[in-house]
Amino acid sequence: MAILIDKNTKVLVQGITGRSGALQTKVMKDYGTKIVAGVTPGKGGNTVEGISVYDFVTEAVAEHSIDAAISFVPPRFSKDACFEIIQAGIKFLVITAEGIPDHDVIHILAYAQANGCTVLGPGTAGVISPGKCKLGAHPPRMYTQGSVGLVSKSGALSYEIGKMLTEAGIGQSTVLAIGGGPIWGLTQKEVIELFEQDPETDIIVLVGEIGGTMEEEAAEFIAEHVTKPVVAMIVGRAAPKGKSLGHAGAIIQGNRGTAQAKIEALSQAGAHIARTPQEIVELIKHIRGDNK
Amino acid sequence: MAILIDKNTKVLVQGITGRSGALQTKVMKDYGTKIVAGVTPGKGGNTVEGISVYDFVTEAVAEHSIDAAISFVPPRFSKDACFEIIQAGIKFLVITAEGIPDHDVIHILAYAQANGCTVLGPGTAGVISPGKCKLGAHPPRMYTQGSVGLVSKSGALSYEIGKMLTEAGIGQSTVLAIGGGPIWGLTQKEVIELFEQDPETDIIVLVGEIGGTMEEEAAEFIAEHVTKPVVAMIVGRAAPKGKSLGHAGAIIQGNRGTAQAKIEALSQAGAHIARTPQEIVELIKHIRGDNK
Amino acid sequence: MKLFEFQAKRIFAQYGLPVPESDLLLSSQDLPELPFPLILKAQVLTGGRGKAGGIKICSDKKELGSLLTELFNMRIKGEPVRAVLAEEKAKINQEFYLSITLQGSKARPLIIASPAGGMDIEQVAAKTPEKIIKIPIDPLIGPQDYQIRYLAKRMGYQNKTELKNFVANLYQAFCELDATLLEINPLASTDKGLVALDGKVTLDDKANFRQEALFKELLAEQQDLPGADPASAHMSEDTITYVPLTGTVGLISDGAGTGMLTLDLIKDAGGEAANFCEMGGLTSPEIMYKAMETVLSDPNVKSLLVVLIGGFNRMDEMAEGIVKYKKVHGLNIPVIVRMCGTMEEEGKELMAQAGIPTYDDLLEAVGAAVKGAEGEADGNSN
Amino acid sequence: MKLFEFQAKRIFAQYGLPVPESDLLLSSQDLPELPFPLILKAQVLTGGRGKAGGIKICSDKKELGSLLTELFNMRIKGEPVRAVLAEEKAKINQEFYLSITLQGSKARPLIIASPAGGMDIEQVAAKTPEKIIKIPIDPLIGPQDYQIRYLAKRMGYQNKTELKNFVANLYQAFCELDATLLEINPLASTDKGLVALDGKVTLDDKANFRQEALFKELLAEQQDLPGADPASAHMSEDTITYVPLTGTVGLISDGAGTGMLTLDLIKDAGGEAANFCEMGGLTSPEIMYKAMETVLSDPNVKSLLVVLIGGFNRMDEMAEGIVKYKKVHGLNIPVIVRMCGTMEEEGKELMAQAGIPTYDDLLEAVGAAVKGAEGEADGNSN
Repeated sequence: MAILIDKNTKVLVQGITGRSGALQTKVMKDYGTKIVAGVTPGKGGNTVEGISVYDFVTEAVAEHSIDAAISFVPPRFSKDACFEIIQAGIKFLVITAEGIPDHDVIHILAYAQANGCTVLGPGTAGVISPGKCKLGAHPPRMYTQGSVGLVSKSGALSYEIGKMLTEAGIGQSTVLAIGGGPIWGLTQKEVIELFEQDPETDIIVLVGEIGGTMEEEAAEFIAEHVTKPVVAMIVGRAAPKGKSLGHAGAIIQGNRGTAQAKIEALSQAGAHIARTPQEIVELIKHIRGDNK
Repeated sequence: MAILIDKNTKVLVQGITGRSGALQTKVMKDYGTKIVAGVTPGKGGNTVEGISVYDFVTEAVAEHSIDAAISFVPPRFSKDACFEIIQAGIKFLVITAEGIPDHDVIHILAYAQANGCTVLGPGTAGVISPGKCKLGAHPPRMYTQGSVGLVSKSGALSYEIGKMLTEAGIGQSTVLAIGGGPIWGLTQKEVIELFEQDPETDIIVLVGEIGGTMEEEAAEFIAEHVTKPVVAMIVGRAAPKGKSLGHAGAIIQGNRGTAQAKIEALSQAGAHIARTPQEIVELIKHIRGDNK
Repeated sequence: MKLFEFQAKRIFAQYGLPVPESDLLLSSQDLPELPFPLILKAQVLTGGRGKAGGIKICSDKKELGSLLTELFNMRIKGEPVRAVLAEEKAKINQEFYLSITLQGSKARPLIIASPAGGMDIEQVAAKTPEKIIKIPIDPLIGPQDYQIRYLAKRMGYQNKTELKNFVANLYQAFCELDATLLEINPLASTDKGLVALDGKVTLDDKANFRQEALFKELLAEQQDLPGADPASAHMSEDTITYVPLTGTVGLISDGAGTGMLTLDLIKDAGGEAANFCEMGGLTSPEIMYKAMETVLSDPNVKSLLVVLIGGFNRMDEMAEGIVKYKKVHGLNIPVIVRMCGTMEEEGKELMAQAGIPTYDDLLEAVGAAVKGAEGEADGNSN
Repeated sequence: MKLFEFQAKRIFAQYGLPVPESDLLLSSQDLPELPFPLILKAQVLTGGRGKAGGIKICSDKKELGSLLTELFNMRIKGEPVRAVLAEEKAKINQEFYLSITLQGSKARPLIIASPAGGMDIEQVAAKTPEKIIKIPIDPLIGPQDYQIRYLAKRMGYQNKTELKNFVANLYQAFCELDATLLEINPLASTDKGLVALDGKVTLDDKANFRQEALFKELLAEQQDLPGADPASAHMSEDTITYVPLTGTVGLISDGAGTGMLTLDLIKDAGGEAANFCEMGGLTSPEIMYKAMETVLSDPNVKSLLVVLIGGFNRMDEMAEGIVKYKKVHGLNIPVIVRMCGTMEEEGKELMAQAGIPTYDDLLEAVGAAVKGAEGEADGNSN
């Protein structure tokens, strides 16, 4: 299987009757994701795209075997909703909501960890293993099956790079956006670890951003544990220092956190550094010897 | 290795400078238990029986590799002390204190479970794998190495039966008392599961007591999952109904919980029923064919 | 510690849980301040009060005296009626059952609820288990909103916000009071919302060190009621469990399990125990001494069997307690001491010095004690 | 939301954390009620105030006017001084550092403390990291006693009970207020015990839905100070991030990452962005419309680049917002829209109907926008 999900992953959609939840459910289902149940409180007994809707996760779990859940619940209800997923024993949870209070996020993540549940997000666009399964918003046409593993913080950026790779004929094993932060379930480092162990991945692409120290932590891990080639790009080279550009993770902090610091750390860790998406494509081709 | 502990288990003693902690530390050490560190707040820098004492578990963990801890901390401090053990990442914890408030016990056990720490107790006499290691109060001379796995609630009863087995020339793989309850970390069922999987155990002895439903739950498990011969004895046949004899677990509850109900459940599950310790010895000999 | 209904309801009210207006009556002459009709409820600690006739409806002042007299003369499962709670009559739309307890083998608080509350809840559980809703709570995070919404759905109660606050308050009380049981049966749905029509509360004696003021106050209040049993006047500060029985062999053990085993063996040997006295697994000379005082103060005890097998418990300390008792009180009946385990040699030497023989084998000791009680003493009786 | 020191200290006091007596002065003419000597502290939201000279000691009334005038005329890291806190002078035995923050990559609250608090804490951290104590807290159980005892040992503070209560209260405030940072530097040890001599508090705007009353009150109070910036007068209710920059290419994106990538590509193409405007990953026609209003109200913007790549975000909705803006305001400069992803066909059709061309390739779109800003528009400018 690909990392985290595969063709046979049975999925529950939480908040399936909402506008976004319903649309994304259709796209995921059309893509081949095995969505077996949906949950929206008060909407039990309905169906969405032919999928049974339940009032409670426990009710869905009683009727279906479920491997993973994706939550489209609004931020103010996220904590309760995620606890419901975790307490129902589901072991992989994708949280799409942005704007969940930080204190709720740390409780969700601590409780997930205590119960052996892997969390992608919050604020994540999700994960796609092209040709197999997608859990989230990744637009299907931007991806094609292959062996490049791609991880970024930002969802849009993972679409952007996926699109360029696909247009250049470079397929992907799995593409993940871990979310905008400032607090994460799966981190870049952990996803790279999954890619390193994944037999379907031969090259790892890390798309980082200025702010925070996650790329530096990933670099440390790469230096010590990663044998596969890593191509890394840091966006925000042109960003003015000291300005917060979007998510709170993107605040430049001291020396660490700058584009320069991250690029240096990754370069020293042995990653191939790309300045632009085009350079990612070129470096992958170079690594593969396509240009020789 | 035996279940839970073996010759190489490195042990921390929490509350090592107290009267009971110090005495038991000496007995355990003399028995061959590898006690590598002790903790008593404010006593850091001292030694007990040649063992270094630290103020904090984290300080001990920083200096030593530690597999298991035994806590001699008084009940009112148990919760904090156990959280300290669990947060230090120690994965097996024996809690000897009796009289810890129930709410503290459920917090300790929930937090241990969340962190992958196995708890024996509270109110346990501990565990001994004769000839290898002992963590707790089991008097060494009452045991001898062999292949009978023995589990009881009560500590004294586990000594009593161990003594009779030893006097009859029947050795033990491991002897555990899970504690008087009313709330337990490891349950009889879970210990039986460990014995079933333990290559060093060939006969399982379950010593139960009236009250609660733990023996019935063990019986269900035995019926479905246990292939090794089980010899079971329930004490309290002569106890008057409706009287609380000692720990709260020993309150006769409806039909379940009586000696008769437990004996029937275990008998139907295929266990050999002994009425007295002598009968345990005889049944074991019979199962082994010693009497043939 | 179990609380009376009136105590439980006062605590409920303190936690924002609605209860009916009520007056506590301490004798059949007491007059309630509340207007009639009233429900008169016998205050006892045992359950099954309703079925035993301990609840009366009193429609006017005329019947009050005779009803109160009847209630105060009643014994419910052997327990005298200590007070009567006179309560306004609620207009009930539906009776629910709601409780929070601790689930031992799962080590979790458990919320139990039912849309079919009332006196027959045990039959409901036995015959229609689908009407019993059990919700295990993770103590690390407490009850979650979704769990209460689920409870509301299964109970068929519409006002989720009210139920949520009710359960949240009940759970807070459960935690803050170190309760092991909070039970409301029936929990009435009325036009004014949920009302706790009854209340059972059990508090954890083991938490006395941090609940001292509260526990003391509640216990004192129980003692101040007419007909108090002085023996229960204070929280036990040691680990001794003492249960009087009907035979002649006094029994002291340092573990409940061994104690029960010994009871079985005494019976098998044709004897009968006069009591069950268990000292706990980590005891002291003082507790040993006190246990002997307790057991030997019973004139029915014709021989004393002390079953000691030391793990945490030290035999030298046990011997110290026994020897001290002998010095202070002397020993007038056969005393059979089985002693082995931690510090056994030291203990046995102290016993030998004091002229008290010891046994090693449990069956032998039991045999000696049973014989001793029959007058064929081979223990010492100096 | 960041709080001023005087707001932070009021909150500390509400949580039982001792702070010095103080008066808030709103102009250089204000007189404190407290007796001299006093510490005068410039109230700004930025750090590094002490090193910038924003704290003065005022020994008597004579110097007060000139010191206040100096402080009120000061700018600290570009920020005007909005008020001055006049505070009693504490007798300090030792200065500690204490804070609670959220550790993003570990997803844990983190207590940071040091026995070497004060203005040089950053140097302490850099040069003597062993003097910085970091204690991660499990949010499921909060700080434990042993952790505070460890803190006390490492800080060298004797009164463990006081420290324990202090940290417990601080942690309670941290949780109840949805704080992301509570910092006390210095935390003074005085003869009367611990006193918070400074206070930095950052609250989580994302928690506004449950902290509305508090956040509103704190914000209003900040606005009522002299020299308020009206732009910060209300909590943002949408997900738009808008940062004005110095170039000429207006930029709107539906993701921070893509926005920053586009900034880089604009620079690589020889242009410069006039702003950074990011709408978040799940937006709406209204937000798209508002983003255009915001960016196009800047007269420096010579061309507008809208970079959209829809995941959760729907291109039909984005087109709706853009088209509506065109209908209401018209488009007077080149507007380059790169649109792809979810509901792309529907979106592109709406755009085509409105006569606004769309791009698929990001580099092409960036090139067009940079050229457009230089006057070589190939976007539309109707």
